[in-house]
Amino acid sequence: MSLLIYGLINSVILALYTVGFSLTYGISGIANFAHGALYILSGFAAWTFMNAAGLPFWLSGILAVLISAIIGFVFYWVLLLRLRGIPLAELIVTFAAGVAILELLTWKGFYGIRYSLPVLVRGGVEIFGVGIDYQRFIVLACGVFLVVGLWLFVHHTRIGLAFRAMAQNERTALSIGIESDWIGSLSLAFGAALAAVAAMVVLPLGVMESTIGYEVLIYALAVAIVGGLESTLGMIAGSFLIGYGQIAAARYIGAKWMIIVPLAAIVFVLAVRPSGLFGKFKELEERV
Amino acid sequence: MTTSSNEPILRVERLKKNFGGVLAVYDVSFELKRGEFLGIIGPNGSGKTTLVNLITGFVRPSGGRVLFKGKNITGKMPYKIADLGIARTFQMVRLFYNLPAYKNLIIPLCSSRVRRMRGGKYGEKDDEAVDLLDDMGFERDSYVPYKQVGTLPHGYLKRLDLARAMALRPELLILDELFSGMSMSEVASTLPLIEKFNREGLTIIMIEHRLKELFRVVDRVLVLNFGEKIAEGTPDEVMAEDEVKKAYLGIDVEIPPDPGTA
Amino acid sequence: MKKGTILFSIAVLITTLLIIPAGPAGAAKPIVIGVPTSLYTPFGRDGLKAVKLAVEELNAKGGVKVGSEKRPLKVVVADTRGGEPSTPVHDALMAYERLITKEKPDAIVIGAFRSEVLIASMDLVSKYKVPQLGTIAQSPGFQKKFMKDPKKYKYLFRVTTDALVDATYLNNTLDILKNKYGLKTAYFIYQDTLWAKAFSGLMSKHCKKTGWKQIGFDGYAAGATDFSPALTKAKDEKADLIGMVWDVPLGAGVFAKQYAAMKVPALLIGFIPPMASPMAVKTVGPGVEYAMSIEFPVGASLPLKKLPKTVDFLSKFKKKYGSLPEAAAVNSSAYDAVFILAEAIERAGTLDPDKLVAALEKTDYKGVSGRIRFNKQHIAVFGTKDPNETGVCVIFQWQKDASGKLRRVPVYPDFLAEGKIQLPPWMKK
Amino acid sequence: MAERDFRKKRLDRGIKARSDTIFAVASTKEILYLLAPRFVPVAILLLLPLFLESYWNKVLVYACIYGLLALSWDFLASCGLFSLGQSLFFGLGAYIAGALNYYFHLPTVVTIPVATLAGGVLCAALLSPVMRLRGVYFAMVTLMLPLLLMKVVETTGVFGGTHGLSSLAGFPHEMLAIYLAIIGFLVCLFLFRRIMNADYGLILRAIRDDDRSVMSGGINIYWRKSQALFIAGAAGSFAGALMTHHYQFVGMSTFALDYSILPVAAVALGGPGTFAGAALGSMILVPLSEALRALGGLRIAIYCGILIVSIILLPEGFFHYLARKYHQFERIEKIK
Repeated sequence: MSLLIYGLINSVILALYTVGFSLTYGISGIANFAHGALYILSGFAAWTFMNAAGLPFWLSGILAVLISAIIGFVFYWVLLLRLRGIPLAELIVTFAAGVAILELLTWKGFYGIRYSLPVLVRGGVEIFGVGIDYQRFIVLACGVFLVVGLWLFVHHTRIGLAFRAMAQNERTALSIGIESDWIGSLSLAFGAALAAVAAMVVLPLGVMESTIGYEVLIYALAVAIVGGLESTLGMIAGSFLIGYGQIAAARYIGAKWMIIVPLAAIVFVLAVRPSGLFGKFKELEERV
Repeated sequence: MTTSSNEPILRVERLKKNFGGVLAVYDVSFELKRGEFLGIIGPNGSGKTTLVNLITGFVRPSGGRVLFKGKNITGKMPYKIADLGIARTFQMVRLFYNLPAYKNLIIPLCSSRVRRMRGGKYGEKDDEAVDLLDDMGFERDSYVPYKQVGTLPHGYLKRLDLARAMALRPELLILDELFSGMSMSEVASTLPLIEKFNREGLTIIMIEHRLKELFRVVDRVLVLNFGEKIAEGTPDEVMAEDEVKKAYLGIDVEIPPDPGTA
Repeated sequence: MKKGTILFSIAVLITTLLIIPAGPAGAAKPIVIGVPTSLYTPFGRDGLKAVKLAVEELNAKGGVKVGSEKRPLKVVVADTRGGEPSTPVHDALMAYERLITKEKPDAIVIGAFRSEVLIASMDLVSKYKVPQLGTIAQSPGFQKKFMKDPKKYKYLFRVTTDALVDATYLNNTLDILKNKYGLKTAYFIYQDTLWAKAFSGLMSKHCKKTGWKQIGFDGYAAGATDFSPALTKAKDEKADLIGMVWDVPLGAGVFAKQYAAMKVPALLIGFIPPMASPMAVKTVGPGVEYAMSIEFPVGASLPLKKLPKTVDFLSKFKKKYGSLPEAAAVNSSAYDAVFILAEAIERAGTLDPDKLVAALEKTDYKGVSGRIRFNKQHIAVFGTKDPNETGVCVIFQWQKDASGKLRRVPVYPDFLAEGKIQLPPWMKK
Repeated sequence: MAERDFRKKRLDRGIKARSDTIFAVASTKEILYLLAPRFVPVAILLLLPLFLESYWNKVLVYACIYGLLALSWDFLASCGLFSLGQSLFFGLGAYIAGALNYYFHLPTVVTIPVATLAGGVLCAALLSPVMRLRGVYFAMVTLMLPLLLMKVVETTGVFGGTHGLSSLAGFPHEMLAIYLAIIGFLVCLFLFRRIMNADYGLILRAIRDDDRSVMSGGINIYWRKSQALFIAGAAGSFAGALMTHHYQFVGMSTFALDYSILPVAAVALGGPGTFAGAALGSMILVPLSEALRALGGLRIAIYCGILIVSIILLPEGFFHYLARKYHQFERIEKIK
């Protein structure tokens, strides 16, 4: 039972990690390798607002999300504008920017027990004999809310439709008056904001450390690759596969194998079925 | 123009391919005798290039078989198929634009097939490349073979692509719209060359929109429409069929090929 | 290299050589203490603060007497980045070597954070013959390697405890819990690094010997972020006690929070920095109550009424830096190390490494962490009996005082205890 | 307004025009023009260790090690395999050499060559399932593989686990290590350039540009790619093996990200595709990073900055810029 419940929670956490990355990639084809860095950066930003400026958590959280979005937006215009269409250069530049952020955080001494965000509601309940804290419920709710909200947003709002048009065919989108740079930078901003939202709900579960940034990136990549890089359904399936895989590995093989699961999944999926489980980019396989 | 042997060099059996539900090639079967010259025609999007890709291994079939010299080559890697002796040109030429023209031929000349056919060793590849180009009408004393591909006019590129295919010393040559984008005079000078190859025993499949030129040289024609074979026979026979007329009515215009389908 | 410009790179190389300052050469030549450590970790950061505090005190007294001349102390720092799990060891060693060759320290304190860096740096330190008083890494690999060639590695000392002593403290506490409080079932979790595994292994072995029922002994990767499998296991199989050894804040923090949230009815004991730190109440919340942790050695972050030196050190620390040290370990050792070094220098009367090592070997110093003497393996002797004989550690428990405020109460050993172990109400039988 | 009337004109120096295609070079000046760029840096690199103090010699070794990794990156990139995991090659070589020495007590003379070859083979074998991936996908696999191996070492505790293997055999003399690094680096540099200019390299480059066209030429591109992986892997493994014996230690941190990022940064700075750019880049970047050591962790952030700036603003690299200055002169002329 606890396997089921914690597998679910773990899966939702993974989905939260991924949702921003997946959104950005789905719209503009940018693999934002600074995703993990933005995630943890917003965590530290929120901490700073709380502890240096004395703001309440909810306000700091909103500010952190905004900051993350702005950084994502600026990333596009400063770093990526000249490199659009060269996926590899985009990847390297965002990755380098991410590493730079993480190393700067480390250098500034953001490490240690004191860096911890508060949970929204303390305590927990027991369900089917399994103890769960409220924060994990919030994570669950937030995960479901984000995925559903995202779907609604993309399918039923003007800007969401523009996103979809751009994702399907950039040139056509251009020709009907959707400006691709504008949408590209927005997609990055949204992705970064989602990373920050995930940080606000997931980080209170533990303490913060800049190396989490790498981990989040790995998880996001693993989920996205296993599910197929831009498909929402794939993302959900991917996070459940890896989420349950991890918990099962911890239960039956040994806890230390948890981190091996996503890494091995990435390598395995890319070697066997590069388009992922639900990927639309089938030509990756057609291609011989 | 057919030569003696009766055993088919290429046999295609009920070949199928669908791209995400869209049937590109459906149940196409045909045979090709050694030394035969086959033309494949059909309107745009009728699956001609896909058929070539299926035969040469660039696209994996969803069903059916391809036999080359009695050997099943279905789903084999393209280089394996090329190694067995099927060479092809591309509708959109795939050359290396930053290399001199003759260096483009180095690649097939380095293949294990060429080495095998030369008795286990490579020759002076550069000389051989220039010789080959000379045969294609690139005068060796001119600057043309040594110029960067990127600076050559389009007609030259097509011929260079042909030379590249011929460098492999193939037994079966597949020409995918070789003449598209060539000027009349270029076509006029290239066509005899291809006829000569065929006379010398090379089996050729030619996909073409220029029916007039095609019909002059081929032994047999295969007509595709919406991925299906709708007719097969000599040019006259084929053009007499109603379905062919229907398929071609008013569509026989040179439309530039869609990039990305090659 | 067609368009020859490697030349330029050489030019750059040479100019960078020239830019590097040639090291200070003052008149009253200070004694240079090198601190190569990972400033990334609280252990390294607070350790450095402790060292600076000690140096300040000594300098206020005019410095250290070398022969007839009084010389001030000076601290030079190199960040080895060794605490980050994925920093190349080579890079840490480069930082080490640069510190040694450029700053020419007369001695090194604190030293590496990660065991593998410590072990790899042993060759380096002995090559350059710089006496080193390590205060963080506790790997048993140190002794092993030391004993391979005691002559070569004689420059290396360790001022702090090792896992064996820490485990003895915990084992004794386990005995008390079993005999006096009737706890029976134990479950162990450790961070999957050698020293933590050795440490918790000692506890697990002890449990088996003394008749505990052990339901598990699980290693988690240092970066683990979900402990629900372990906690559920503990809960399902009704563990009375969870023993845990973990030094990386990340995992321990998640564990601490998750433990509190899942309401596992088991007493927590071990070495868990987020639970032991003075900031635990803020980080973990009220769930920290009843958690027990070891602090090694004494004085790292918890002022003990029965050891005035710890109160003294920590109040100075708090005065200078505004708060108590973050990590409940090894800070007092770093502080002591400087004094031990100073004393040895005065006794040796010279900074010659070999003579200094000989003097260090004869160290007998009563410091914050107890009485420090070195054994044959150059490790400070720690024990459980008497702070006037050996160095000591302490085990404390988070308890509510009369006003309902959570504070850390030393509970073991008896000569340091200020209170009794309390069982949580849900565990009272 | 002035800008519109004038333009910058670049002209080849006469000496280049003459010496580029005519191989019978006329004067000593022309011979010098051709040879100096090759020999002067080599000579300086070979003489440098004699004048440097021990620490900077270590830096030089480091520069050569990273240089080797950068060369190996550039070699792979030349055939279309963009790797983000040079540390895989480095770590494999390091562990093979370390394990051979630790468990079987083989001397350095054996371990380094064996590690070089076996490392190359192992790299090719490990990456061969993903050879068909290109671009971003290949980059992601190579990024993850060393991390995976690192975690496997950590989890299973093989090869000393987190503690690594220490007290390995060192080099009898410091200079030996230094010269081994320098010579390995130079050999690699010139060998790679030679390979790439030969027909063999032509095919590799062609694979990068258009693999389907190469396949239609009857070339087994996967076999060629595995050969390239072997060559690049061997160069990286050699670097790893050398480092292992130089520091007498090998641990899981040999798979660290630093060994993957720095070579890419070096190539980006120096300019890809020429090998000389990669070499130049690492010779600039590594000493620079040592000079910045006082900044601690900030250094990595600075590399990343350099990497970003050079990709965005200097896409062709520093080497091309210098080469242009050497071969061409510029003048401003009025537009008629």
